[in-house]
Amino acid sequence: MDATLPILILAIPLGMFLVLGLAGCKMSHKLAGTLGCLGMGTTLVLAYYTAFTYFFSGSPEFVDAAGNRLQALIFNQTWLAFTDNLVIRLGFLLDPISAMMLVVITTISFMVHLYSMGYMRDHHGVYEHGFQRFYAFLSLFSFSMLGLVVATNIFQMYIFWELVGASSYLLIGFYYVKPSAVSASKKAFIVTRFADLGFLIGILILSYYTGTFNFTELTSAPVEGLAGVFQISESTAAGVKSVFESSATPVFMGASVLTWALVLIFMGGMGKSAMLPLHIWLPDAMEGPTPVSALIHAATMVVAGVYLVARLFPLYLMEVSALEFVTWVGALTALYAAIVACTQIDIKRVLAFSTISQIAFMMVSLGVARPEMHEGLGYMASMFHLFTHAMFKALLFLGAGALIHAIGSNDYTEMHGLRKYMPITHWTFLIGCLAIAGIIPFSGFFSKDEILSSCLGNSTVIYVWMSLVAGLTAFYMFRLYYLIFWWKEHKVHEGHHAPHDQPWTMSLPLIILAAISLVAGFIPFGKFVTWNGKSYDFMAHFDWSVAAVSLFVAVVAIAIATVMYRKENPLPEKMRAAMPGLWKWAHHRFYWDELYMFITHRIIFDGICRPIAWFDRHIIDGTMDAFATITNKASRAIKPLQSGQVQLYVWWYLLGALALGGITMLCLL
Amino acid sequence: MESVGSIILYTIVALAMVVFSVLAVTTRKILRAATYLLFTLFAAACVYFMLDYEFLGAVQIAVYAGGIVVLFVFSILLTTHPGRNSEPLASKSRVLGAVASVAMLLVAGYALVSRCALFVAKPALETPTMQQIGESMMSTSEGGYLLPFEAISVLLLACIIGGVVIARKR
Amino acid sequence: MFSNILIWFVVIPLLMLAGLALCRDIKQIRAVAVAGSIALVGLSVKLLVDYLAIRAAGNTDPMLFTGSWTWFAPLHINLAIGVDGISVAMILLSAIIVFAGSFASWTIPQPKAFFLWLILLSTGVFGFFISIDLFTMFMFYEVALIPMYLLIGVWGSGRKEYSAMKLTLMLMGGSAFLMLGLIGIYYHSAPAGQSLTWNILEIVRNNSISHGWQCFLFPMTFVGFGVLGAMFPFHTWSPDGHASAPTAVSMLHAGVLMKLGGYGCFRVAIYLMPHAANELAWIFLVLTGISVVYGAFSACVQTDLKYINAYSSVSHCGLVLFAILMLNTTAMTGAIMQMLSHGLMTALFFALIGMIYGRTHTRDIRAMGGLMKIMPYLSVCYVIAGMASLGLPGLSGFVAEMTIFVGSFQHADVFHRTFTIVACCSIVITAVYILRVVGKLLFGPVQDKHHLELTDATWWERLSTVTLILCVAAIGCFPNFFSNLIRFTFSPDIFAVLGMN
Amino acid sequence: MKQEIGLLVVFLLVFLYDTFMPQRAGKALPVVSTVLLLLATAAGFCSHCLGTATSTEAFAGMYATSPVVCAIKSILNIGAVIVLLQSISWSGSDHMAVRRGEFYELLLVTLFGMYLMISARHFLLFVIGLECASLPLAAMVAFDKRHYESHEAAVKYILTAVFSSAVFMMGISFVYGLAGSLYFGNIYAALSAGTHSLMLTLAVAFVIAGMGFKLSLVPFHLWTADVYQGAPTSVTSYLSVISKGAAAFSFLVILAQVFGSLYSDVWEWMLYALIILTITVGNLFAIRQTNMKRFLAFSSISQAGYIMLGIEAFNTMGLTAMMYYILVYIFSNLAAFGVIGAIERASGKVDMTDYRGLSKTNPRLAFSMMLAMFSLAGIPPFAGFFSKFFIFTGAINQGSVAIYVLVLIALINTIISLYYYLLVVKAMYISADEPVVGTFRSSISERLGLWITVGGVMLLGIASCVYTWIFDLGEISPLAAYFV
Amino acid sequence: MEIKAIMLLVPALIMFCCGVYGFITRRNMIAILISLELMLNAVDINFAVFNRYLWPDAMEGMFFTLFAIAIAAAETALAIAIIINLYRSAKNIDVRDLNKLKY
Repeated sequence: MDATLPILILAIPLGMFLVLGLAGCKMSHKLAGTLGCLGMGTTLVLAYYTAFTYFFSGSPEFVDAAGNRLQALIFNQTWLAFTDNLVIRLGFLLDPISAMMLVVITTISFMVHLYSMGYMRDHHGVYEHGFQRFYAFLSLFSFSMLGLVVATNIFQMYIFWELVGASSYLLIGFYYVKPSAVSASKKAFIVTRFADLGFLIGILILSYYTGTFNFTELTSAPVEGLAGVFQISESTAAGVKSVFESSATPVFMGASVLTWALVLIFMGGMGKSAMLPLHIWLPDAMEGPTPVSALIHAATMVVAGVYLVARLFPLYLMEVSALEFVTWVGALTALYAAIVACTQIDIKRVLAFSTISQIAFMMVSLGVARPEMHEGLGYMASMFHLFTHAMFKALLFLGAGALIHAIGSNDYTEMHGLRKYMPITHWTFLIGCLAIAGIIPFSGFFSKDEILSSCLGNSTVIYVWMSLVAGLTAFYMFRLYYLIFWWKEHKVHEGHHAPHDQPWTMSLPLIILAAISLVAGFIPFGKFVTWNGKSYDFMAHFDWSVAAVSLFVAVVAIAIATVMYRKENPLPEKMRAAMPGLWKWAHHRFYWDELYMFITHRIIFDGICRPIAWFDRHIIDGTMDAFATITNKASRAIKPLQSGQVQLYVWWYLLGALALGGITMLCLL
Repeated sequence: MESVGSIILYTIVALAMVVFSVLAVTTRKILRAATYLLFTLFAAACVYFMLDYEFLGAVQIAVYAGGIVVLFVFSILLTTHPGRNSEPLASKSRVLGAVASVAMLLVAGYALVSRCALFVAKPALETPTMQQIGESMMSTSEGGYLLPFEAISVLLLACIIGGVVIARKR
Repeated sequence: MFSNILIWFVVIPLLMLAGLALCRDIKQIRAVAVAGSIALVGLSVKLLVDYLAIRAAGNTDPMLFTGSWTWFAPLHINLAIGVDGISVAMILLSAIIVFAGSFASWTIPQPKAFFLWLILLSTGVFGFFISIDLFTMFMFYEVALIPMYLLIGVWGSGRKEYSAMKLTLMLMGGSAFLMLGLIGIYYHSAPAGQSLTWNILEIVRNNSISHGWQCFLFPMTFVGFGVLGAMFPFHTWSPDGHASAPTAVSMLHAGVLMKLGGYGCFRVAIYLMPHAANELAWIFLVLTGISVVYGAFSACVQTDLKYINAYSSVSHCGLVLFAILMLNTTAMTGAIMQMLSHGLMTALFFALIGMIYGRTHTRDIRAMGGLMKIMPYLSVCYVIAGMASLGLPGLSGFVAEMTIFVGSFQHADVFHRTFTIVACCSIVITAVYILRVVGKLLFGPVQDKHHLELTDATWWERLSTVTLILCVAAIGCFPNFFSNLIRFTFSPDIFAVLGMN
Repeated sequence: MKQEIGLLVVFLLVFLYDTFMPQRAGKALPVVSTVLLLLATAAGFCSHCLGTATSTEAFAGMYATSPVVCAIKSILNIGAVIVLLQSISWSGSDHMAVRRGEFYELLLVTLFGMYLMISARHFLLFVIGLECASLPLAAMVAFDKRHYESHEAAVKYILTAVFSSAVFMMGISFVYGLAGSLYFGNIYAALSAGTHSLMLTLAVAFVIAGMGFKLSLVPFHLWTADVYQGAPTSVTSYLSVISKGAAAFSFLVILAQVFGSLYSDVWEWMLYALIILTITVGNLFAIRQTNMKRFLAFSSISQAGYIMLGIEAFNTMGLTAMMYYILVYIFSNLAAFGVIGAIERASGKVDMTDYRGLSKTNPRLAFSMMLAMFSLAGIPPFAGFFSKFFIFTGAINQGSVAIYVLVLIALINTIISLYYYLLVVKAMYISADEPVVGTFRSSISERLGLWITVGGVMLLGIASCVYTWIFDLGEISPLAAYFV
Repeated sequence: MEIKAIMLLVPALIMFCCGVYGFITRRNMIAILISLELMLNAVDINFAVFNRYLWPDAMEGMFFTLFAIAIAAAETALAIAIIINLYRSAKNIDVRDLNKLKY
């Protein structure tokens, strides 16, 4: 495939960033917005074309004779050569997951660009301050995210990984005058940065032992023409494994070096994907403008961690313990986030915790995937859920954005009963909720069902656990839905307009996304995305019993929610009173933020930084100053020598001479 | 073996040297100190005579005893009010002085005593005649002192100039 | 002699000095400074092009443009010059920072004397980088140090007298050790019977410093240069010095002068005494490893902008020495990249801090806030500098740090790899303090209402910062160009010549 | 011999001029003496440069000269000319009218004494030279009759000087007792043949003490600061550079040509200790001084320690480095004293605190002072850097580990010295207070002196021919035969 | 019994030490000068003794003494001039009052 179009996919957003960033303040708001949308639209077309070409052209570049999908390096330019082998290249790797991600990213991004045209202005149509900057940052983010998914080597991924982190920082802190936004952006950056430290160290370890950064070399056979280029061959696996086993320190603290490397790399993923205990930044990140939350903190960037594990999946397969780690982190996070989501009153926070929970689903799915079970169904399920989740979660966020824009608050207690005022928002939001709850035939049902199937294939415990979480998901989503749109009549404050639906720029994305969420479940994902490139019919692994159970759980959960929240009633209060401890902990998100606050402020700042700064000023610098002080003291101490008394002068003179002679005499004796 | 007379003479001279120098530096009357110095200088002149350096002894008496001590006496009379003794010495300075001089005595004394070559008697020697001395003084060969002689004349001239310029009232 | 392009790097500043002496008003002074610094930038670009052309033609000499003119024949002191990729990179860096610094001190009081000392300082810097004779190198080194005293003392702020004195004395203290080391090297520069030499290339060729002497002279020279490279625990001049120095001086000092330390550590200590370097590296690795983390932690709780940046410099420069001590191609290349990167971005930082200070008259971050609204241009530049500092890809900090980390982690010894991981931790801490400043200083509500009346950057300030940002971005976007330029010096052949693995 | 004779001729001419010319012409005396001495210097220098100077001995070995000796004398002459140049304004003032001639006569005699010290190869001649070089100086110290300090300084100087010469002669008497001769050559022969007795050690110690007095080595230095402070500035500058330079060289001559064989046993370690003490104590005292003359006194003490490194090295390189150091030191110190003298004459201020803001009122003087300070501190590209570097190089050429330690100590001390030299710079350039000394115009002679010294400070190092010239002389020096 | 060299040297040394003692303890400057004379004289005796006892062949020690006496005379004359000069200005020749220049 010609490299021009793929390069353009990256270059257009980058160019747009530079143009809007450098010249943005000189152009009108409208022009900037239009330019941004046009740019993203073009990128969207190109990305669709590329993905289409990859999946459907059947070119030998992409599909081998047996119908297996291949990894294709569209281009791979050396960027920085550390050594002969360790080279950072900037390239464009096309394979099922990157093609899929191209579609997801550009779709959501375009929707958000479009949506923001309406969102980022007030009711009088006045554009917000920094509108151009907003589009510049959106373009930067799109560029970085696209670069991340098409990375040909782990270092390229790291580079773009950092860039998405930075653009996320800039966007969260978009309202930089608000202290909460500033601190949220700082928190997001630092937490992910800490996770990236693990990622970096993981990369270092991996590259030290394998001598390469390239995904193709890390995850596939070096010789083409084997059963599948994408498939990890026995020989490579043995080769990579032998590297680790023959190395001088194969084991560190009870785990093999490879396990450590993989766990550390996964740590990067945990940061970006907000897995427990590194999840704390994501709820705060909702301080950013809502379209940003939709794009970055729901649909795309936060799944980077999932994508990372999927990208290195063959390596993870070599160390099952690492995969189990992934599974349990995911499972815990899923439950935790679901419980917390049940108690939040800020609608964006609820959605944020729901996002965490859903991403945890994807993680679990990857963790339980094994090639021997349903041909690695979990991998496919995870990617499938990633896809569907991106769509319906973006939908939900954009819907929430519409609500917030209309009401001017994030708090659902300000909303209630909006269904009459904002019908489009209501219906699309409902579709989103149904999708996430896993109601047939919405997309979420299919992807979640695949995940549960693969869980069941791995371990019953996980399966039950995740089913429970799925039920909780349905519950809290409908709790949210009812509290926003039902509960009681909306009270229009005096002097305010009644809330109403938003202009087309905001409604259109909602409708499109709702449509996608409605039908995406029927995409035969197994044909396109599998862990080893071999297509299979996804209905082959569709387990109707699992589906039935999950459907049942979802319906029950929705029913409970309906009973509790459809109309104003004291039941929620009673529930809260029944379990005060749990509610309090969940409401305070199990005090993670306080714990981190304690660690950073009390331990790191007060316990390390300040003592070090004190040590530096008083001990180290004090020592240096002490040299001067001692010199001065010595100078003062010998002052009496120069007494002005000529008799003492000669006394010293004579004694000096005698000492000089006497001591030398003694030495010579 | 020396004659008894020379031994007696030696004893007197040595004693005089020691006693008068001690007195010179310990007496509280400055004029007496000058007098004791005079005696010490005489004793030194005696030593030169004992060593058969008569010319040296003569110079010692003429220059030192005759010139310098007179200079001292005049300057003492110029700078002190008659009859005023110097104040008693502070014990601290006495200790310092004692330490320095005893240290000097011990170190240098030990250095001298440890040198066996110094325990020799006087070899026989003819007293250098004035002619010898005069010839050496004006000679430029080995053992000749023309150059120092000329040099010291410059020094003395300079000291005269210096003395004059300093002592001049303005 | 003047046909050698390198000589002009010293001649041009001298001509500038002469020109300055004739100047009557500030316009002429500015004209001289700008013309001279443009000439230096042009010359260094030409040098770079020529250098690459010669290398491309297949010349593999360790040094190019070499020349040697006898100076003190009895002591075998020559004016020996020559450059390799590292020197070229450093010269380029210096020229750019001098250029930016000239614009940053556009409205300095007493401009004549100021530029006089500033140019004298740059004479020393350029002379140092072109010298391959230990004596002339040392001479230029000290020439570069002493103007600092007056520049800080006269044009500085705060506790300037104390800081200037401390800085000068500590750096001179380092050079005391250095001088002893250099003289020691001289006396072991050739096998018995041959004439001694100060020339680095000849010393390497003679390879006659015995192991014992290496172990004595290596610490001397390394510590000597290390003081200037802000090695723990000899870094304390840096916070005070930088805090008191005027803008252009901070820029030049942190941007170029501190690089003299790292450069010297390699060029003299390691290059001439590889065996001792191999053997004793661990001691200094521990120290520099501490520097890296320690500086970053200290920076976290400072409230003075310049102190923050000074401690950050301690951390970043610690990384330079750290990487140099790894003694492998990649890490050492990374060290030089880090020198370039840190030079540019820290100069940018100091320039911006100076500009902000010039407006708000405070450097206490608690007293400022929301500057982004008031002076967006400067604030954006500050964010960019911060991003470069915390290692955002696309800016110079990232490539340098990554080269260092990857290179250091290639070391076969577990000890070295462990320390690499320790050093890696600094990237998180760096993020903490950079974002802390950015958050407090630029974002948030405006703290002081008087600040609302302040203006944004003037054209010369824009020129100065844009130059630096462009360079930072150039390194960040096209690292391989710089990496290749540098790498040649550290090629395995040369390690083999030095007898290192 | 030519140089001595030339000097004596100048002395006589000045003497005659002073004695027989009318009072009015006395005003011209300073210029006349300066020019005469300059001519003598030029003549002596040329006679050397034209190649006529060879290593010769006269008076049966009592007096010796060689190219190196001629060179050091020329160096001292140059210094003396500069001192005279700088003193023209001072001695032209009215209160000096009655003793203007004497000042020049005495100065020339002391210079003659130094020549004798340098050229003497016999202890008697040496002692006469030594006294010649120090006694008239006592009179010169007392020249400023208007100030009590001048008298006090003179008394202190003469008393300690006589005490010191008594100790020195005591040492010589011991040497004589051991070696049986006062000719250097004979003593050297006797000492290299014989065993080392304790008496000899003590003798060496006394000789070193005597010379240490002239050089102001610690602990024989205590007179220095008081005398420098009390003496008229011109005399102080003369004392601090010329007298010290001559003493250093003749010290090396004695140590090499008399005690050369005792180097490693006896005096290497004595000097080792003295150098450390001298540099350190000198520096420690200098830190706290505010009187510029007193300050420079302590600075000169520590500089003497560095000069001694050249002797401690005991090799040709040390010798040449020492001579070069002396030359550079003369220029740097005289530049400083030139400024001090000019300011003192114009305003009567000699305190460092009075120098505050000098850069604003008298930028050129301040600049000269700063260069002088930089040179003394050893900052490139000024001459002091080169001289310091070479003296360290020369010292390390000796090769032992101990010498590395010594040089390291000396180097660490340079930091302290840098500190106090920078204090002066700080006072002039940095202190923000109102200037104390108003703007004034210094006289032509002072300016000329400053131009010469500052020029020297800037060029003596960079122009490598100076050092090369000295080195070439050092190579053929008769002293080289005595080095280990 | 013979008069050995040491028997003269030791009294001379004692004389020297007395001079030292006097220099350090006396307050009158003239007295200090007197002490100095003692010291110089002791040195002179030393030279003469060494010459006569150990190296009688040449007269170097004797000549040294001769010149030393002259030097001592010059020194004394100059010193007295300076002291009197001081006396004129300060009306005091107590050496401990010479303390304006110190530290």
